[in-house]
Amino acid sequence: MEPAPLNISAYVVLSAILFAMGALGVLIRRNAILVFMSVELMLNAANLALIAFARFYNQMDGQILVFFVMTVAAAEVAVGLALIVVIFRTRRSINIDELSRLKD
Amino acid sequence: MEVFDLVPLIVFIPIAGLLLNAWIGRYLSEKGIAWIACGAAGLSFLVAVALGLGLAGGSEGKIVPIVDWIKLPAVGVDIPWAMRVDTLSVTMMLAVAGVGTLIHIYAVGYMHGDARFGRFFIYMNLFLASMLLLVTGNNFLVLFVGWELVGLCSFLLIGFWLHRDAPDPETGIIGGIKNTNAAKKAFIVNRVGDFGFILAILLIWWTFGTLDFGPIQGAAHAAGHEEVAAGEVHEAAPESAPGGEAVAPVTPEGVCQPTGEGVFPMAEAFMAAGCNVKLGSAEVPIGTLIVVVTLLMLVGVTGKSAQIPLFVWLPDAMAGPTPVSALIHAATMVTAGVYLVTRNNVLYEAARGVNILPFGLSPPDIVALVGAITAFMAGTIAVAQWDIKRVLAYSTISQLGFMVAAVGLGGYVAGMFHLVTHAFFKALLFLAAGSVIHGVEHGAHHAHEHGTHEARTFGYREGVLDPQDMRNMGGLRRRMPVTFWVYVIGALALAGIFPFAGFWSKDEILLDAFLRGSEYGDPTGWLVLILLIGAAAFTAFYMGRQVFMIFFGAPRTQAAGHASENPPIMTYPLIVLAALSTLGGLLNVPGLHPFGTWLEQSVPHAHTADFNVLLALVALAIAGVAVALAVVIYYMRPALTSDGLDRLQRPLGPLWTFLHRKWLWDEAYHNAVIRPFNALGGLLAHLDVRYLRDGLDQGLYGGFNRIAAFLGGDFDLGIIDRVVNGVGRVTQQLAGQARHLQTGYVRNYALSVMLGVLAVLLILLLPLLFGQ
Amino acid sequence: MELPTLQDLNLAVTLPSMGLALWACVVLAVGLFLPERRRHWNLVLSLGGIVALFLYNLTLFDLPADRQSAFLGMYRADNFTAFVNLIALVTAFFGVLMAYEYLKRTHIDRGEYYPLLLISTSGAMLMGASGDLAVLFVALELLSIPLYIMSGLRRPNAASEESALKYFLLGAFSSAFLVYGVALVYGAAGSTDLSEIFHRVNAGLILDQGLLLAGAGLMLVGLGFKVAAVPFHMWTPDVYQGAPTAVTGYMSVGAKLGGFAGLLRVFIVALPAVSGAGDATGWQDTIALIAALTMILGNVVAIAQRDVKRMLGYSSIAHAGYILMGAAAAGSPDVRDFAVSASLFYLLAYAFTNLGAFAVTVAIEKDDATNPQLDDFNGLSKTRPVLALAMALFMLSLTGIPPTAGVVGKFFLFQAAVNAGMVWLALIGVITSVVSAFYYLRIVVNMYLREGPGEAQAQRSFLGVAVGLAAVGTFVLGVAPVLFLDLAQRAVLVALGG
Amino acid sequence: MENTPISLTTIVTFLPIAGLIVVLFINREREDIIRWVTLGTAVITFLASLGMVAAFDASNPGLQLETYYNWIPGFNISYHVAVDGLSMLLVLLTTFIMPLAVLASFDPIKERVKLYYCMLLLIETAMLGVFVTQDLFLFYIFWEFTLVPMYFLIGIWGSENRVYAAIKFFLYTMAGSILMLLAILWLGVNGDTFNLPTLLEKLASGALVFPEGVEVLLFIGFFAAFAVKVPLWPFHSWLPDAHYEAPTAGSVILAGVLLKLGTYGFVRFNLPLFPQASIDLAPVVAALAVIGILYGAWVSYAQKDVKKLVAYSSVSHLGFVMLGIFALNAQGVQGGIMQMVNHGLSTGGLFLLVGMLYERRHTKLMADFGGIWKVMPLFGALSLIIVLSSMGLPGLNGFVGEFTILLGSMGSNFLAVGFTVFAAVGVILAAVYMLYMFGKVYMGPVIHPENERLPGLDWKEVAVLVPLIIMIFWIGLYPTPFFGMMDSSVDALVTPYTAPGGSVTAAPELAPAPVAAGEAASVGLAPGY
Repeated sequence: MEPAPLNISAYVVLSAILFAMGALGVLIRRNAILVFMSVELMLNAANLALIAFARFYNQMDGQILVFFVMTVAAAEVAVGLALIVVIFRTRRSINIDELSRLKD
Repeated sequence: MEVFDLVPLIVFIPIAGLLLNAWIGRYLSEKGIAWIACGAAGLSFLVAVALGLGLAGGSEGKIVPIVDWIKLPAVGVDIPWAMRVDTLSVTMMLAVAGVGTLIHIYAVGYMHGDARFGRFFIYMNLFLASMLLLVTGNNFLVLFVGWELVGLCSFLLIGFWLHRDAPDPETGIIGGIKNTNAAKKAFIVNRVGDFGFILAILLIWWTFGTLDFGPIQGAAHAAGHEEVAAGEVHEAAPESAPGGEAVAPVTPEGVCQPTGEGVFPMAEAFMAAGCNVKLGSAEVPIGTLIVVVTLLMLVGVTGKSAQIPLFVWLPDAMAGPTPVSALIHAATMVTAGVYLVTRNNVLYEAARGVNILPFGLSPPDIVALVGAITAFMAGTIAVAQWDIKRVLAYSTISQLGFMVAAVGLGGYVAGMFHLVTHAFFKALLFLAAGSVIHGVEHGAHHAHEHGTHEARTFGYREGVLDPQDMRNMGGLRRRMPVTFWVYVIGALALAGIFPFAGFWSKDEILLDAFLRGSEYGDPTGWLVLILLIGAAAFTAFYMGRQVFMIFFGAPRTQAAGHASENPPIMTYPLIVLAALSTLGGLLNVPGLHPFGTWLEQSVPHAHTADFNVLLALVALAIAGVAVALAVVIYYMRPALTSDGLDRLQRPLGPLWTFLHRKWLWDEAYHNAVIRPFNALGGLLAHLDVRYLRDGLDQGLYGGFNRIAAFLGGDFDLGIIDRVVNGVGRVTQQLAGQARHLQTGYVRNYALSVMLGVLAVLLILLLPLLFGQ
Repeated sequence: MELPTLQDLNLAVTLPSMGLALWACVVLAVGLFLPERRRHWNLVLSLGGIVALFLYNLTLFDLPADRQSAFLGMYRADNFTAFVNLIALVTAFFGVLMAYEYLKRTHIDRGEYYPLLLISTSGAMLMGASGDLAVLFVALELLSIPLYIMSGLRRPNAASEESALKYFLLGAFSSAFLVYGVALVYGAAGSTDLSEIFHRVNAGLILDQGLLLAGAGLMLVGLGFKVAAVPFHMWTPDVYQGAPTAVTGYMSVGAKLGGFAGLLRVFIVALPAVSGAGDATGWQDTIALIAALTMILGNVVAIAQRDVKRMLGYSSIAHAGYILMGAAAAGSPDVRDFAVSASLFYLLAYAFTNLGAFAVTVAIEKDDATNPQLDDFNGLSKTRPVLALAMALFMLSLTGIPPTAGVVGKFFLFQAAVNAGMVWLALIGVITSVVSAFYYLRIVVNMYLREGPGEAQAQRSFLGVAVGLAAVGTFVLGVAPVLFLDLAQRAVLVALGG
Repeated sequence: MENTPISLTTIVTFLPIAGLIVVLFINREREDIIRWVTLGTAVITFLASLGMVAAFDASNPGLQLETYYNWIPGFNISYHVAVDGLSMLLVLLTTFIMPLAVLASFDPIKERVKLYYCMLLLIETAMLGVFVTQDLFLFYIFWEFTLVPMYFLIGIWGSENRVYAAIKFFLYTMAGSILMLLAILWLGVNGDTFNLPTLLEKLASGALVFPEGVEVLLFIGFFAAFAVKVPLWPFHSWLPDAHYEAPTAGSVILAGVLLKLGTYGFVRFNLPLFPQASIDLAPVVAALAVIGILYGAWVSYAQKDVKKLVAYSSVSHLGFVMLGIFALNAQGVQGGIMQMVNHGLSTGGLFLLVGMLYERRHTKLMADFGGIWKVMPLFGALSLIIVLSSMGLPGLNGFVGEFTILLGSMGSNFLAVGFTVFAAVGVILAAVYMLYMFGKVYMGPVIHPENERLPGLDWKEVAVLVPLIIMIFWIGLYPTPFFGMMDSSVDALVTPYTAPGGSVTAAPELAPAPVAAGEAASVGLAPGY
């Protein structure tokens, strides 16, 4: 089966921009939830790339992988939010800059 | 079994004696110990006599191997324990064991009552064994063992009274410490000499592939050397190895090829062939090598025989008990250097013809000059000493100078002859001096018990009497008649007065110098002759001074006044020695020269010059004048001035002080050697701790810790943090969010990851970019 | 397209990892109903499962070629997998054993611990077994997510919670890189199957070289984070310090094992020739550089630490560097097999040694939630000689002094590096080994050469067994390495059909 | 190679471990039983090593009493132990010193007795292992392992600064040996085996050739490990601390055996493996050795503390050993090995003496003694013999070694005469510092009243010293059997170095040298000769 004509580079560039934005978010944000959301953005940038490539190659592999990523992301959300809740209970804050007890 | 096979006994008997005393000595009385020790010495002497008779009977002597020692078969190193019986070694054995036995007997009386009586005799036997090993060894290394062991015994015996806690009269140093220092000095200075000797031995092995002296030459062989004069290169090199096969001494490349015969025959053969010696990667002409070897040996000689510049230990060695001074530091050990040169006469004579040193000097010339200068210098110093033993010590150095000069001049017979006669009369003088000291000490005890107080003593700080200071004596002639007479005989023999032993032997030395100057036209000979005659004059003068100061005039202290003669066990050996000192000259009586003939068997270059009446008369006249001067100065008037000074002290002024302080040798050494040595040692130790230990280690360790702390603290959290912060700031500004300059840690870590990502991508992708 | 039959799935060979995950569910379910005084059943069940699977796993070595693949090639059941399983099960065994009493006395005795640990272990095993990038990613998360939870298990405790959140946020961040890397590699090669990727790359059938390299680099970042390689290491000391000690102990080996298993699997099987430039592979130099930095930074910074767990954290970074050296050496085709077996052997040696060291640290730790400090070891050799002896053995092993597993392992790793022509890397390795003696010896000094109370908390039973077994393992691997070397040597990696 | 049955070498090496296992099962309160079991083990090991001597054929230059076991198959690592002429004497030295060290510990060691004797037994096996092993990997294992027990011996039972000294000892020697590890790895990887004889065969047959410049690097790798251990100047600065702080037995083992691991390493590895590098670097190593001789002596002399003095003297003595080894001829190497043994006996003895003094007065400062000879006559006499032996008095052991070494260095094809001359100056200096010590401690009057009533030697102390003295005399007077043990092996070892006609010996049948020995040796006689 011939791959459908698709301007793949546009998708890749878009996903890369999304990924970079997510990474920047992680670097800049102080709110733990926002940081986590930025990570989700990075994952979804990857998903976008995967879907694009799957379409490009016209096969299932990439799409299946996307499902895995989404599932895992859901699991991460569950754990991450739980942890953030716990932290909030103890500290009354989810500012990650205040998480600096552990250092040399 | 030949009589010569007994030779190991001469060493083993004293060793057995000392082991016996060490094992059971503590259960024995002084008498038992003395019997064992003196018995051992006496038996050794008997063995020596037996060997001597065997040789005199016309046999050639023998090399007696005992057991392997250092043997590395793969490379041909084979240095066995082996002993050599020839006329030279037997001469030494007779002198050592004979005089040694007498001194052992004397010491029984002298050491009576000493807390460590037994140990003293253990050391004495050990010395005897070591000295006999030295003279009987058939190779350089065994000789060296004896050489060092006698040094050890010297060390032990000088330091024998190491626990004395009375302060030394002269210096105020605690006696034991002074003895200890003297002992150490002796050992260490001797080691400096040994340093030269051992290097010589190493060179000898690499030249000849063996350290054995060589086969004992028969009388015929010795005769063959008769005409060989010094300075000529020897022709009659043996061409065959012991196996009978002809072995050329030289390889086609002109390299000396050892034939396994022994050092001396090979040395002659090599010199004749003029080959080169392969030493490591270098090649050296044989002549050069022999010059080096003989000069290195001379270093050893100056150490052991107390020559310039290493003589400084001998005067200090007088801190030991007097029998030790007599045996070791006068009669036997210190003559080892003379023996060494004589034993190596082949090498020295070979070196005489090699002209590579400045001023046209050859090693034997240097030996002769060292000896002559030493003889002169020590003679002058002896004039200005107060201590009875110190005078004798410098006298010994001076006489050793005579012997060394003699062997340096090629007068091996004369040197050995003087060695033997000197052993007699110097042992006699020391023992008699010991007798004097003993007597004065007794007198002091006696005076003390009777409550008499010394009006005035010399050499003391707090009115304690020094029994060795001649100023505290005087008039002992009547109190100690036997001692007086034997002392006078010894003094006359030493001064070289006819017909005592010293006259004959010293005359032969002067004659050798004279002949060297006149017959060979060697200016060294004249120089040596002048120095030696001067030394002889000083000898006669200071012996006269000593005799008059001790025995004549009025007693200058109560102790001298109450001195008493010693028991027979001390005086009998003196009488025997006195007899020997009187008659010893007969050994090599002019005309017959039995000693010279005897030595020719083992000393190829031995030669005896005929008696020269004129020279003898001149020498005698000079000695007579010197004695007369002493009579005038020290006998005609009281020996000391009224304020306790020597008669010459004022007239000579600074010169006296210069002589009294031994030409300032000790001061010079102290400033030139010991102080820098100590300072450098201290400095190195300081540097070692400061820089290598504390500096380097602590620096490394501390520096490391600092780096670790820096990386762990400042770097990981500081620099990286700061870089990360900086990058973070830039990122934030780029994002238009400049509000929060302070970033939190999690973000820093994330940024670190991010930077890592960038770096990894860069590394992986950059080649791609440049590749395309 | 035919549907695969059950037989094609070849489920039996996946049992060690799959079974462990399932068994974790059983333990979890049982644990819910266990009354307080029956809590030890958690331990019994967990250990029972681990031991049973361990024994079963031994039968999985040297499977016939047709049985070496499951789930249609997504799961690889070769010797590499079996060996990784072996290490993982050992790790889990110790993780359970040293936690039991510790959890009780620090009042965090939650039933979840055991299933979480088992699931995490199965994730580690799965990483080694992955034949597909999808499996790799899932396995990575399976390994990581339980660890995030376990780190925060001690609550309410600010340090523990903080470490959990830090670990979680950074872990998620790094997995995002991995995922993106997977996406790029997929984009470049058109497949997520490792063997398929290899074939495509080898045949030059790739979309874009840059895409592939970037993908490989991003995957390296994700995996490097797991193994705590510099510069992705910064979470390590903080998390080690904050997490409960038993968890730290397990994590220090388990996470690293998973990371390395994945790293080796991906880079050796799928991307051995990623640069296409002959025998030298593009990622080899990168890994070598990371290895060097990791060894240097880990060892040097560890010196400045006073907190034992923090020190062991940096120590674990350093050891990651040593194993990375093996991974880098594995980039050279001639050395590949040797380097892989050396790395695996070192992982096993490290598992015994480091778990032992953590077990002793657990024993030292006081109940008052303070972290053990170096001074807490003072005088231990007098109060608890056997414990001190074991700890000394572990420290020697970590330093690389005979007769321990550590020296043999390091020897092989260095040998691999030298063999691959990376003498400079081996040089850094040996020099940093000396540096490491500084801080490892410090514990020995405190135990033996200093006076002090040095009292261990009084558990002798399970923890003691853990320490003892770890010590025996450390020693036996040191004097008779051949017992496991043989297995490690067979655990070579090749692309199937390649 | 086929596996071989267990030989006596293996048995001797691991006998101490057997003893250790027994000791482990003894209650730690039963200190006397522990002591005696340890002593018994050490003595049995010694007797077993005598059995090795009986089975040893000195005329065979090759390996004997071999055990070969394919230890880690596939990794080219074997358990391969054997003795030859190079190691036999050192094995004997080890087994001889150990009972003395054990016995000397009976009274001084009161704390943690069980651990102490375990460490002694461990180190014995480790040291024996180093001497007998023929596999580079195994060698490295034993080599590194010697650090551990010695570290504890210094660190637990040492004096005030023990921790510092122990750590320093450990790090220094480990740092040195780590470069050797790299060299070993290079050889193992490129030679495809870690078995030393096989490697040598490959080198000889040309199956393994060093690339340009690599030989020197490998030499330096081994050199680093051995030079630190010896210790060669200027790598010595760990030694005074370690010696000073160690307990008596520790110092005895350290001086007696442990330092010889380094010198032995040079003989066993550097010389046969890297002939060209050895030749090229011989003047450098010898220069360091000679500096060490003089420096060690000088620094010894400046010490105020007996034990420090003895410690620094080791630097001087081992300089002689190194000089002998790098003379690269049979005389030098045989002298070097002999001197290793001699130094073990003499300096080991000196440390025992210092320990005995310390037990009585709890000080090691020379100023606190004086006149000890009078107070303890027997002790004084025995001390004198050991001091003289250390000084190299002819007739005692030290001289035999030093003379043979100097003989070797004087005729070395690769060393200038100056080396020998300066080394001989060291002989003078040895007398200076030794007599300085002897004078301060033993001679002179008793200055300090505390010293007036010191107890004499007890039977244990006599039993420790007398065997040493016997050996001192034996080697000094009749070393032939000892030289005979190593003669053929050393000859085989130095064959590549002995250029034809390069030395004037009575053995012209020496094999021609494949190495361009003459080129490397550029040094001639000192000027003026």
